Amino acid sequence: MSPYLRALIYSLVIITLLLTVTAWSIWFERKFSGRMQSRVGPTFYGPFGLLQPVVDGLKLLQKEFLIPESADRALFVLAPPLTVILALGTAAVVPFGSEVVAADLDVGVLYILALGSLTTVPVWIAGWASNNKYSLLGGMRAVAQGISYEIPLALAALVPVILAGSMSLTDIVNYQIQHGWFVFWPPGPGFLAFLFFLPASLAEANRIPFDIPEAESELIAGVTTEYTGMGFGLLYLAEYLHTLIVSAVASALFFGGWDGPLLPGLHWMVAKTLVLFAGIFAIRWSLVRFRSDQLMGICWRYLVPIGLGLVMVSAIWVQLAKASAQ
Amino acid sequence: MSVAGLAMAVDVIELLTQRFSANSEPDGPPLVAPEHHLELARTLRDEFGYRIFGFVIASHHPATTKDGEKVDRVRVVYGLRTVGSHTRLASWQLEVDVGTSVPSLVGLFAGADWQEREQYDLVGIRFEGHPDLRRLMLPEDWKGHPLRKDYAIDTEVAPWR
Amino acid sequence: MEVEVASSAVSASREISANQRPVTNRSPAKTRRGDPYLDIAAYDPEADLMVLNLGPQHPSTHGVFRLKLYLDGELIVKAVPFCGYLHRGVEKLCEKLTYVQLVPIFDKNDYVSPMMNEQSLVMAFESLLGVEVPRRARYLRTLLAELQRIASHLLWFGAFAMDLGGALGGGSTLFMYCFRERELILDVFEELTGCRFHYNTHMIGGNRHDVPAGWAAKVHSAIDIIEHRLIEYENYLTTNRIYLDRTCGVGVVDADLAMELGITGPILRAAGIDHDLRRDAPYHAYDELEVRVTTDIAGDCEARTRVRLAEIRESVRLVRLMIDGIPEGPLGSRKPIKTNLAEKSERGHAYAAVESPRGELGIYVIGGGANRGASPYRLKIRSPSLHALSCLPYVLPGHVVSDAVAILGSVDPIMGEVDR
Amino acid sequence: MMPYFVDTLRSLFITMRNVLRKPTTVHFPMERRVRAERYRASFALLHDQSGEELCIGCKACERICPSEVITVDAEKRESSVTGKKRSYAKAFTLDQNACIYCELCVQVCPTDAIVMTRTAQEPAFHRQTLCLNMERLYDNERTQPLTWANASRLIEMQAPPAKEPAKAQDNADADQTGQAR
Repeated sequence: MSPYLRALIYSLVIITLLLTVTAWSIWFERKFSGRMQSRVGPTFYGPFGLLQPVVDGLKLLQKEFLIPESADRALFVLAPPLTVILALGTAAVVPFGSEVVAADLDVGVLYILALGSLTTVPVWIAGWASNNKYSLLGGMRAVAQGISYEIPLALAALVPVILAGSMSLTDIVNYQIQHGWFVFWPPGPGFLAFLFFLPASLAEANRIPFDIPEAESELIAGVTTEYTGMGFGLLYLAEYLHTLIVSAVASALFFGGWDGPLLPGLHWMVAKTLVLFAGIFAIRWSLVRFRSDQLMGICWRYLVPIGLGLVMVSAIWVQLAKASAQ
Repeated sequence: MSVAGLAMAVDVIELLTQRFSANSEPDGPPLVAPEHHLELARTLRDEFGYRIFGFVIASHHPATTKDGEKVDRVRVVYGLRTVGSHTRLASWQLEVDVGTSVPSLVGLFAGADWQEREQYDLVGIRFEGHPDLRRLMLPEDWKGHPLRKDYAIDTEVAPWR
Repeated sequence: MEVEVASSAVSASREISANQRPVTNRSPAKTRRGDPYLDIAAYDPEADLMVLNLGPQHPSTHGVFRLKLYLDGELIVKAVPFCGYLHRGVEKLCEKLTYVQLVPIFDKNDYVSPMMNEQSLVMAFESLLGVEVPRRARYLRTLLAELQRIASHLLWFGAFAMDLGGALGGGSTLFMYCFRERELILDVFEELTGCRFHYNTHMIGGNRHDVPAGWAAKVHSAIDIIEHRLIEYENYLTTNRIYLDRTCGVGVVDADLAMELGITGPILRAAGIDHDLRRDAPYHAYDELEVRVTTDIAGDCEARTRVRLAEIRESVRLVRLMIDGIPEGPLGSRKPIKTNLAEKSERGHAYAAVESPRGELGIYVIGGGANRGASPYRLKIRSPSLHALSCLPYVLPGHVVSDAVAILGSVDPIMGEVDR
Repeated sequence: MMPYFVDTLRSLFITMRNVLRKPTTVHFPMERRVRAERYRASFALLHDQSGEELCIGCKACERICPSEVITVDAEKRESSVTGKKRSYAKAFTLDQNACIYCELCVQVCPTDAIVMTRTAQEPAFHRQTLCLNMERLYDNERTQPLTWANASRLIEMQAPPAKEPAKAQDNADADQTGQAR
């Protein structure tokens, strides 16, 4: 089979998988958050409301896509698809099984970080093109937050990279299959790096408590204020996709990817991703949000210095491990 | 001195009647001349501890005198409150013609700002020395002052914007 | 199940509150007063400031309230509040309706604590008309007021959390919890009066609805559950580090500013002034009860939350004291309402104030109006929310937009009462 | 940094505890909560045991209604049951669009004719649907559960103090003059 055909097939499979999981994850979040809040959640469509995502999608499709008179039309239309494309693009290098990966890049982690920081651009485009003060404030906050949180995210992702000695996600997972998951071994840096990766990735994905770019209670809905219909739907979808991919990356970096007994690798990978995903939901529905200056303070005062320290500790660990092996 | 449910302290009644020569009214709190108004409020705040701003109430009293002459009077009742246990209210009223204005209390109590704006808005009494006398409740372009007695309750109003 | 846990849980909650006091400076703070009359044209001749209209259609303005903010970046330079979007002309309506008809209308003013509105109105009318209230009715009114205070503070707490945490996040979770517990009180009210919200349960000289059989037990179980769940709220939100970051030192209203503006209630008490009409000018049956007043010194959003949560606990205690000892006797001193012209007053002024959950809710009424004296000549509502909102132009400058929302939430404005 | 993680875990613990609790909401149109006995929602006009309309068209409710939603037209005609001539309501409309459910009309009714019902009106697409005419008010008597309260019960509950002897029966007899002191 030609490598191009293989990449095409895998990318189609992964995109379908991701979109399906995202759609049902919205159902799951609504049901789960409902129970967290003593509500029943969706029950109308299908058993246990399982068809709710379909209905949501249909509703958004039916709605008119309004473009405000004073908006920058081209940019306004461009922004939502761009966010989804960038979010899906990140998924290319995530290994969902030992063979299920669209493009096994040697610099996979770097690629993820690069595309992750690019997602700030369409959000800013959306905020700017809406020509709304709330959207503009939201866009400004998104940019400030995105740029700041790139650094702790990169530092946290650097720890597994140093420990495994490779930037390819497949290699990192293979290393973990041999030497144990990074959250558990080596004790300390791996687990702490995960604890830092989680808030940083939440901030990247604009989830509570870091969702200040679209804070409903302050900025109404921030960048998404002026979007209607499928434009809003795509921005919404991109946010969920981003969260899903972040949890997939975290499970590959820290939880040994497809590593697990009995079941095939893909099952383990999806299970780990979904558990992390559910954890992010639970956090979202349990916390209030930060103020923007406090958000920056946490990044620059805590996450960045401690992240640097973690990178140093893991580098020392690798050297010590080499020395003791000789 | 007769506001039911509002028993004023004896020393305040003394102050009102003796120092500020307030007239005892059959209805409502003692009537004070507008020129004593600010001084009275300052004395109450600084010497008697009436530090919490209470209320401002303007009411419109159109009447016809025995001579058949129409008078259009507005009465403004002010109230101040002491702090803490056994809190008391002190209140007094002023009476002016509709056209003239009442000295504003904003310089002494910042809270008088919105209250006086509301009374200006609804009753149409002007407050002298108020830094920002705009309508508070009704739109800027509203015609008339609704709580005047000559403003009928079913006055037609164009839909607002 | 819940009921049994409650008593032991109370002491546990106190410990949590004591241990988890925030580490930030809790000394009495001074408001850095902004200038409400700042001349923007002189301050900013280049017109560099961004003007942001927060409201009137905004999810966290608690109704329809508009704040015109002059922003330097995200920092507020000047705040100009506009109210009146919900102005319904109740005071004008009072000139037309009679004393009997006005009671249900006043439920609609402060739609979060309608019981207090009815009580203040009925009290003002009673002092104007010189009507005595039987002891049973006074007790029942006290009881209803305290239950209403719990419900009102619970709603405020949920809404405040939502301002901090958003409609799609942890804030709405607490909002739902608070509504779940508030529902218990509304159920109790429904049992008594037949309505969950606009009760019309007071009449001049007494109460209209008597206590049904088995009501006391329902009240007991409701307040037991609420007291128990308060601990959950404290663990969930008020001891959370993120919440403390958002509220400590934010929106300080100091004692001088509060008194000057006529702000009463929890905001004044959070600024360190020990002032509560229930204890200091007792009405209803409060002279037979010992009301413990909670104060705090910091005067910020956190202190206001602390004071209000303590007031819920205090109300629970008072309800527990009263619920089993409602004295026997007649419910009203006047004949039941048979016509709208039942009560008449030719002249006179009267003022009555109650301690509503938002502060001193006073009714000033001048008798001798239309309908041959059956309507008031002039009626003025001293609304605590309006006084509380007037602190915004002084407090907001120097804060960012996120804080503006938190401060607006923490002063607990009810727009129905502000605009009337 | 550490308090953030600890407090997050504590908040998570509370929300997870609530996941295990029974949801408090019910799915409204399919499931309905039981309303209290005194719950007041909509209105009904009543007949007595012999099938006679109780409303005498005295307009007491029209006069007391604070939001002026009740209009009554009275007429005198012969009763179809007893054959005696008495006054009836020719038309009785209650506009629920503006009704504030204050129960004052029930309170003042001299013949216990108007009472409230315990099921609320369904949301309607037309304002006319919420306007109750006499026919629909009499329909409600048959189809809807009625509340506990009617005028004589309310008056009995609010009985005045003992020094004035309770005259519930006298009051019920169309005391049009009111009790001005």
